[in-house]
Amino acid sequence: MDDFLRAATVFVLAMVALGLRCVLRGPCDADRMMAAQLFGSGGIAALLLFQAASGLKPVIDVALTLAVLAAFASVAFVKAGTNSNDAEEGPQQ
Amino acid sequence: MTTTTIFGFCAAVLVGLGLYGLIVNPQPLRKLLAFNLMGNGVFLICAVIARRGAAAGMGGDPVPQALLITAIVVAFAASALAVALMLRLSEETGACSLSSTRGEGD
Amino acid sequence: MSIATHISLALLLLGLAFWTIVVRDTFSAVAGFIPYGLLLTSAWLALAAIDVALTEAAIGAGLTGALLIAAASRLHKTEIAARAEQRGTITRILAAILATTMTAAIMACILRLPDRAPTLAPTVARHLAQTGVGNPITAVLLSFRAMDTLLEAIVLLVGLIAIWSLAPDRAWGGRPGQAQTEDPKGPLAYLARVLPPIGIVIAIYIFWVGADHPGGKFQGATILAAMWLLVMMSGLSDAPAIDRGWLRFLLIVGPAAFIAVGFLGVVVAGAFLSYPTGFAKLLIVLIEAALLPSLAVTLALLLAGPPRRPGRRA
Amino acid sequence: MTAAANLLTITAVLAGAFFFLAGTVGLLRFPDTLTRLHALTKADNLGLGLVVLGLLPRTGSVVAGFKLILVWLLVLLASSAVSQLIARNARRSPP
Repeated sequence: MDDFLRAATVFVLAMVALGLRCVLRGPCDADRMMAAQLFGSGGIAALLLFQAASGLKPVIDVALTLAVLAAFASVAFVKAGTNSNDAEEGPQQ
Repeated sequence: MTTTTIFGFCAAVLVGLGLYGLIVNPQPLRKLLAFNLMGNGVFLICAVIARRGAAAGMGGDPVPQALLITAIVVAFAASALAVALMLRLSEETGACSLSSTRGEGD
Repeated sequence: MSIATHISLALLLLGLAFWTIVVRDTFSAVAGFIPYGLLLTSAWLALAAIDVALTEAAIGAGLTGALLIAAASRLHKTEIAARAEQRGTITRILAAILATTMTAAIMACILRLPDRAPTLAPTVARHLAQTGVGNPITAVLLSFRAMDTLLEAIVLLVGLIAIWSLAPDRAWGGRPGQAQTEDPKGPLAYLARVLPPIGIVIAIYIFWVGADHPGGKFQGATILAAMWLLVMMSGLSDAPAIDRGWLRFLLIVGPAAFIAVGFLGVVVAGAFLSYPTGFAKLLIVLIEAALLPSLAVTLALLLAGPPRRPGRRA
Repeated sequence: MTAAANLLTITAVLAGAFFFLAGTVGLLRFPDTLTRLHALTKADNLGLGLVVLGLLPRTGSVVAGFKLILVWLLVLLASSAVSQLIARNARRSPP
């Protein structure tokens, strides 16, 4: 059973890596930001599978922390983008 | 091939990559990324040493692990300061560059 | 099989690190740095450093990613000019040789580490009972090496003062960042209303279990800081002006309580930061509880940057 | 009972892995940003949900199971809000 879970971990990691390769190359910055999203779901899944295989209880807390902060970097990206656009349209001072 | 050797080698390559990036990339933000990679390499070596010191029912030596927590937080503060300096520089000169001729020219 | 997981993890980590170094576009490099932080979290787990993994999950994957992404977006315009300064081939080759030598030297050192690794774990285990806490990392951070943690809290504060000192004169005492205008019914405002209550509960939980299980003030404070920043970014509540009294109070309450307990140790137990017998756990919890809001506010303001607009509306 | 739990774990984790595969195929094959975003957020979150479902019988305590479900709900919340924001950003500034 543990071997099955470890195999699943490696498989999910491989899928995430493949997706990552594609997303990071992506034509625009929005594509690249998807890398953080991809890891938000795929990375956490790999972490949970890894935890189930190795039996470390507090790993769930790590996953919880990652899940709470999953949106944070992307929100910073969107805000930085809109703010610099605003600045170009008209100075605020 | 044990786990500690794998991550020890991984850390060595991280330090090398960081050093290369620090020298080759001209933009300060890229240098900051490279410096963070180097720092992470050093942290990883510290964690490898902690892991090798597993004893008394603990997964690793707690002293280097506690130092790592401190180190990660301080590295974040240093990065924040570096970013603030870069943004201020670009506000002031319209460019963000370490080369002196450029800053004076603009 | 476990080794295979670790090797694939290390390879993916190195692949992302390589990407952040060699790719031309700065934004792509930073976008690669966020998943890199998440993978590093797994690396700490593989090395059985769960407390470190929690810190990395909160700081490396959360705050640092947001910091760098925002910087990359705002420095986008200056990037084209900087590209002209690309280093020549000879520099690149020399740098590659230097980096390879460095890597080889470290690898050799890793292979030659002594077989009986030196460790302080038994010493920590022997003295753990005296501190009253069950998590050895917390015991090291707040009892055995409390001086380091005190200095760290002060370093963070000094870092914040350094960032504030970059403010232009007219903005001194004002609010950091730009005024946020966001649709109060949009998805971001929704997220900023739903997530922080849950996040605050999780942050306090992580802080509380830190006495006996992996967790603690740094991780909890980082989550609190992120939640506050989320509310600021959504425009639901503006960033505070940095000359507010309550803000200054929150910033120093943690280090001040820490130093006060240190001097209490001089009087009661005969040395700076030594705890009187039987009161260790109480004092540790006291220091942690005072540090939590200080660290949260410091981390949030470190990310918010120097003040850029006047605080008080005339 | 253990056999049934193991069967659930294997089935659900395999199904979850399939959806991660589907999400990655979507990322590789779809032509533009918005469709890729769609593939990523839909399929991968379903995959994570199935993995969480599969791991539930192995958690051993109710609190741990509750935390697992909370992880999934938080990721759902984050990715639904963020995918909207990224999509708006992508429409405002085409490549």
